[in-house]
Amino acid sequence: MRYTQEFGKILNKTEIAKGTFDVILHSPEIAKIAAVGQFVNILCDGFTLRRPISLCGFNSEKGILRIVFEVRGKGTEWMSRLQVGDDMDIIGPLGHGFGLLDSSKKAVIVGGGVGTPPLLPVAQFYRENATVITGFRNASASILQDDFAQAGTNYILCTDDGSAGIHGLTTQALEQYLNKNTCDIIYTCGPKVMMHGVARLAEEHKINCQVSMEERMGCGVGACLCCVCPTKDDNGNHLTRVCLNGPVFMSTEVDWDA
Amino acid sequence: MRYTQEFGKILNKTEIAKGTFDVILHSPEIAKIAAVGQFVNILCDGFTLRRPISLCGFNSEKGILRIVFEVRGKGTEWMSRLQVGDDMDIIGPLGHGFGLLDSSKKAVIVGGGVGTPPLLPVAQFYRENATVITGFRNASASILQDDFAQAGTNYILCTDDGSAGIHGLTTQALEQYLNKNTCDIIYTCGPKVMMHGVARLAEEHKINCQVSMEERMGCGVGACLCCVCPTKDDNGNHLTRVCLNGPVFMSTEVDWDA
Amino acid sequence: MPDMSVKICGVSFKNPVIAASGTYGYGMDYNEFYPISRLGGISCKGTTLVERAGNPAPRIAETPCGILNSVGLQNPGVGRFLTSYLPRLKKQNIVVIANIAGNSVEDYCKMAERLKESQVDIIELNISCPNVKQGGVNFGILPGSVAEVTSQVKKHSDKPLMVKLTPNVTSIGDIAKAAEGAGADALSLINTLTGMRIDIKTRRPILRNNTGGLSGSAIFPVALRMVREVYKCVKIPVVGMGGISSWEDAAEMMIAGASAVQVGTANFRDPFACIKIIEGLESFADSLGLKSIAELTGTLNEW
Amino acid sequence: MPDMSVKICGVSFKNPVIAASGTYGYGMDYNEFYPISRLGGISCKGTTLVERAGNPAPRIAETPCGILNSVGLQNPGVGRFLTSYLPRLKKQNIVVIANIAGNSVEDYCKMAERLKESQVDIIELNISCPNVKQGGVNFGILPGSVAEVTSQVKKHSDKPLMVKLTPNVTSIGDIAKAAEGAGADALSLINTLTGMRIDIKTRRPILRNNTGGLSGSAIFPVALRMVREVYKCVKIPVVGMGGISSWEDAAEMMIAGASAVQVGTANFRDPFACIKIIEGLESFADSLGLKSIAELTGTLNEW
Ligand SMILES: Cc1cc2nc3c(=O)[nH]c(=O)nc-3n(C[C@H](O)[C@H](O)[C@H](O)COP(=O)(O)OP(=O)(O)OC[C@H]3O[C@@H](n4cnc5c(N)ncnc54)[C@H](O)[C@@H]3O)c2cc1C
Ligand SMILES: Cc1cc2nc3c(=O)[nH]c(=O)nc-3n(C[C@H](O)[C@H](O)[C@H](O)COP(=O)(O)OP(=O)(O)OC[C@H]3O[C@@H](n4cnc5c(N)ncnc54)[C@H](O)[C@@H]3O)c2cc1C
Ligand SMILES: Cc1cc2nc3c(=O)[nH]c(=O)nc-3n(C[C@H](O)[C@H](O)[C@H](O)COP(=O)(O)O)c2cc1C
Ligand SMILES: Cc1cc2nc3c(=O)[nH]c(=O)nc-3n(C[C@H](O)[C@H](O)[C@H](O)COP(=O)(O)O)c2cc1C
Ligand code: FES
Ligand code: FES
Repeated sequence: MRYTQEFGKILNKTEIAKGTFDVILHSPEIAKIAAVGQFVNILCDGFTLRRPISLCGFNSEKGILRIVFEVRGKGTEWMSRLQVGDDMDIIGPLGHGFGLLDSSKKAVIVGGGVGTPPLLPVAQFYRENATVITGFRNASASILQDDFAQAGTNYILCTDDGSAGIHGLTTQALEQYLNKNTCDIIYTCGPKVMMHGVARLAEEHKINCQVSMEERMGCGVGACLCCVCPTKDDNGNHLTRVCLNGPVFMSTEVDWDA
Repeated sequence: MRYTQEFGKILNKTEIAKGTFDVILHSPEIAKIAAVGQFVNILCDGFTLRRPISLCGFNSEKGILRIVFEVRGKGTEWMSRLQVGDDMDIIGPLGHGFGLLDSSKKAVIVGGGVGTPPLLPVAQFYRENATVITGFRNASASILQDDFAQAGTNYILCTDDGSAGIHGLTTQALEQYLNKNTCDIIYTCGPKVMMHGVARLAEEHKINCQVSMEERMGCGVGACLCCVCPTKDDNGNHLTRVCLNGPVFMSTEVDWDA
Repeated sequence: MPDMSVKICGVSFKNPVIAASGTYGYGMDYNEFYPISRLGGISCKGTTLVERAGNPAPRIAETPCGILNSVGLQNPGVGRFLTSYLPRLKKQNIVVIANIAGNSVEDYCKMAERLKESQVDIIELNISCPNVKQGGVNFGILPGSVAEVTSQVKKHSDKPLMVKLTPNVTSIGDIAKAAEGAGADALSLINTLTGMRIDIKTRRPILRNNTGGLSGSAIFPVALRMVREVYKCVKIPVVGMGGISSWEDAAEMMIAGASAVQVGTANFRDPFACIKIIEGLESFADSLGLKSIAELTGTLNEW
Repeated sequence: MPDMSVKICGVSFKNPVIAASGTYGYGMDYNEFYPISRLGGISCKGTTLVERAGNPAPRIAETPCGILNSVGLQNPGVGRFLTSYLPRLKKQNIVVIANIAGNSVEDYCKMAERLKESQVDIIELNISCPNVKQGGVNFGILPGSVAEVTSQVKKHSDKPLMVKLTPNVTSIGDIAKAAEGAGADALSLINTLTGMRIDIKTRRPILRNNTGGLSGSAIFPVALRMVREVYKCVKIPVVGMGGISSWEDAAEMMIAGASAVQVGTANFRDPFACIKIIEGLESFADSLGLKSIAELTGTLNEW
């Protein structure tokens, strides 16, 4: 049994930026077998579909999961109203997460907005060998910078309006970085245009790149074929399930132009 | 504007019998114009239709309403989970309530189960001139007896299993009462078979009788014609709206055999 | 602020929100919540030549995100409609749509005659009521009979004619084209989808009529698709309804092709639903910088 | 405890709860939650002669109490179904229904030929998929074409044939009778109702395919009514589906006339939905003192 349905009790909840919540759940069964880059599917009262949210952290010994989500619509709004002590009905761990090299390798991690949370465990794995480039609308929307610092990473903050860190896009920062440095692998999660830009740069510099894709989901476990993403390989083009075969893909697998 | 929509804050909530709740709401606009025998229509989260619940009491000066309801299905179950401090979205006051004579007249009041609450204000009006006969499944299901006592009424409790008061039906108690006493008016609310029985006895004894009918409702204000009850008058048979023309009808108006 | 008025077959509505037939009576009940003159219009309870008692209760059952009703056209008949209800309603300064039903083409024509020179602004031909045995929905399911009743009523009427379509058909587009071809001035849709609920304790249908019409947000996606389909195959204006309960729903409906919307079941949950929808549409149009709400109609950009 | 098994066109099911086609893949995904051998059966994802890519994403949108999907029959083709998926599934000791779709009568017949002598227990003829351009639902909307494809497939098949009906028709009874007359051994219904949702910010349909099929509890009352209607006009067994999400819904469906039920969308919300429905039905049958769950079928007492 690879999947578990569990009522995760909320142990802690913090609004880390306006409309963005950092939640710690007691969810021992899922935490036991979770892997970096996987996600859980959360039941919201009154809705037919669960909401997929990435794991921003997990501790199998303590039996806890950490998720960070932004209120985008009615489901996440409902989630944001839950309180410490309430249960979240979740299923997980879902999907195929990030592949990790040896932690002595150099990794560059590029996150955009609320795509950043699943990258934190990756950064925590590579620690001082990780360079983390994250981008947000503005200073007050930026999240997880303390976590990246604590993990000992080299981190670069970008904002669209220059209100904190570098005034500009993560892809620009990445380009500058790659012009002066090299690395063994790139990880990215965020808006599709950003990830596409990162993928292009990775390809130019011949660096392996893993991207975490988003798609609207039905079952979350591979059964309904609702969540496909266009991919390609030697056998041609495919529509591949994000929930089962992803969310993490090699950037070269994704058919960005489809 | 005869109707108001109001968020009534719950000031107090007591489980007065297993699954039966006594709730006090701060609802000044509705309380201001409420009349005995009227009801409110309560919004339950996640449901299309509001739930009609009778006023068990109101105080226009204090701006409060009292309702007593039993958990019957999913909507009342939801209502039962609300806590002191929560708001109830209610519309009211709805319907055409009980007609009251001079309070020096003799009234007999017959309530069955959770049909009893709307009769309390009637009893409080007639006080020592009221004889209240109420019936419940058993002792632990019986409600409002203290209120009837406090109102100074002569009250008779019946239970189906004899675990409190008289072992038997309210209609039997009423029959015995009417064989020895007389009264100016009878009021009744409860299961339809019981009300029909009361109506028959009233007719035999040539006493005016008011009955409070129940029917599944849509709008609650007379617009949709969903809540009809078969009635008759000199012009023939009709299907009459319970929400607007009722819930209180003269027992002789109701076409009991339809 | 944007111009909220819309014009449908020559009739001006203050705004595109109309109370749906059968859910709003003859208007005066909701006038006890707010002045109904704030609405774009009201479609009155389906009215027949002679008084009808309707079906026995229970007439309503709740379903997931919806309701079933089997009222079955209880109404006082066109005579009392004209003498008691219409004058009171017209005093409220509101566009009045008379929703008419019948058992035969002749009935419909006689109804139309009776409404001639009345204060009614538009006739809505209800050939789609699922809750009456004879006539009603039967006219609405075949293009031929839709055309027949539409063209006959047209001949006997001096009012703009809006034909109300049932969703219980294989091809709503064919029905719409038949009504348009026969002279309909506008179309309104959808009426209810036929459904059922059962009480598992008694093993009886909850509705005394066994089946009833499904309305409410559950049917919104079906209504939206049908409005779009009809909009694409006729030139006359389309009034969209079915499950609209928020201004966002109303906006979707207009973007799909509706010139105006009707709101029914949502009134039961929130008696102020129509008012909130009008206000929401107004700020939405404003935020888009539209001069007129009518600019929204049919602006869907299909993939 | 009551006997939970049911027999449909000669095939025995452990219990009357079947996972609905397209929502449960080829079974192995949910086998990661619980042993799928606990189910009565599984109807596999709609399968075609050759592999199909399906429609582009987004393929799913949420609606009030339901969802729209426009997957469009993505599947590996009957060849890989037979070599890789079916053997793995059959190892789970479960009744397997092959849901087949095609662009032409010939396609359907070839599919049936390919499934001959396979381990498939029943063929479910999907003539009701709304998400493919050619074929698919077109076969399902006219009694004539339903009869044609049914009788042809019957000739090319050695399996019991269950015909799956679309609800997007004027008279489901006529379609059901056509299928029965042409030799169908059982009927299953309903497939999805065609619907649409629009993103009002972009003014584009949410689904990349513009429209999709509505499923989930929103459609339950329509499904129940249609199952009842069909049950009353055919003699072959009816498998009911559409919005079943609790054992109470399943019980309503059986009381209305279904010999078994399929559960689709409910699995998304609660992966254990089927298991809970089986357990709920069992205690319900027990509380009624039934010897067999099959005694529930068709016991509705209409008014
Ligand atoms: C694998 C994966 C991991 C994710 N991880 C995170 C995370 O860690 N933090 C976070 O804030 N967000 C994350 N998201 C996005 C998150 O799932 C959506 O923001 C959320 O589903 C929106 O739901 P809603 O009810 O608030 O929005 P609504 O727009 O009301 O939702 C309507 C429907 O669309 C779906 N939907 C809407 N937006 C998205 C989207 N961007 N992706 C997928 N489905 C969507 C909803 O799930 C729902 O079914 C992730 C998405 C995926 C696919
Ligand atoms: C005028 C009036 C006054 C009432 N006063 C009281 C009261 O003071 N206290 C009290 O406990 N109950 C009262 N009732 C009954 C109460 O409305 C129902 O018990 C309640 O609606 C059940 O809702 P539910 O969601 O729990 O049940 P469900 O069975 O889940 O409800 C499904 C639908 O059926 C309707 N329904 C179910 N039972 C009834 C019923 N008996 N009458 C009307 N509609 C029903 C519900 O409103 C809902 O629309 C009154 C009913 C009416 C008509
Ligand atoms: C209780 C009720 C009564 C109705 N009566 C009529 C009617 O008399 N004539 C008519 O054309 N439609 C009638 N309808 C259908 C509505 O006008 C509308 O088409 C349908 O309910 C869908 O819209 P909604 O989901 O906004 O309610 C009735 C609907 C309800 C709920
Ligand atoms: C994502 C999805 C895919 C589906 N694919 C198929 C299919 O391939 N073949 C088919 O016959 N029905 C298909 N259906 C329809 C279901 O089998 C079922 O008829 C419908 O969803 C109603 O049941 P439900 O409300 O329980 O989901 C699909 C439904 C969904 C939601
Ligand atoms: S969401 Fe069902 S296959 Fe991915
Ligand atoms: S509930 Fe609408 S008329 Fe009574």
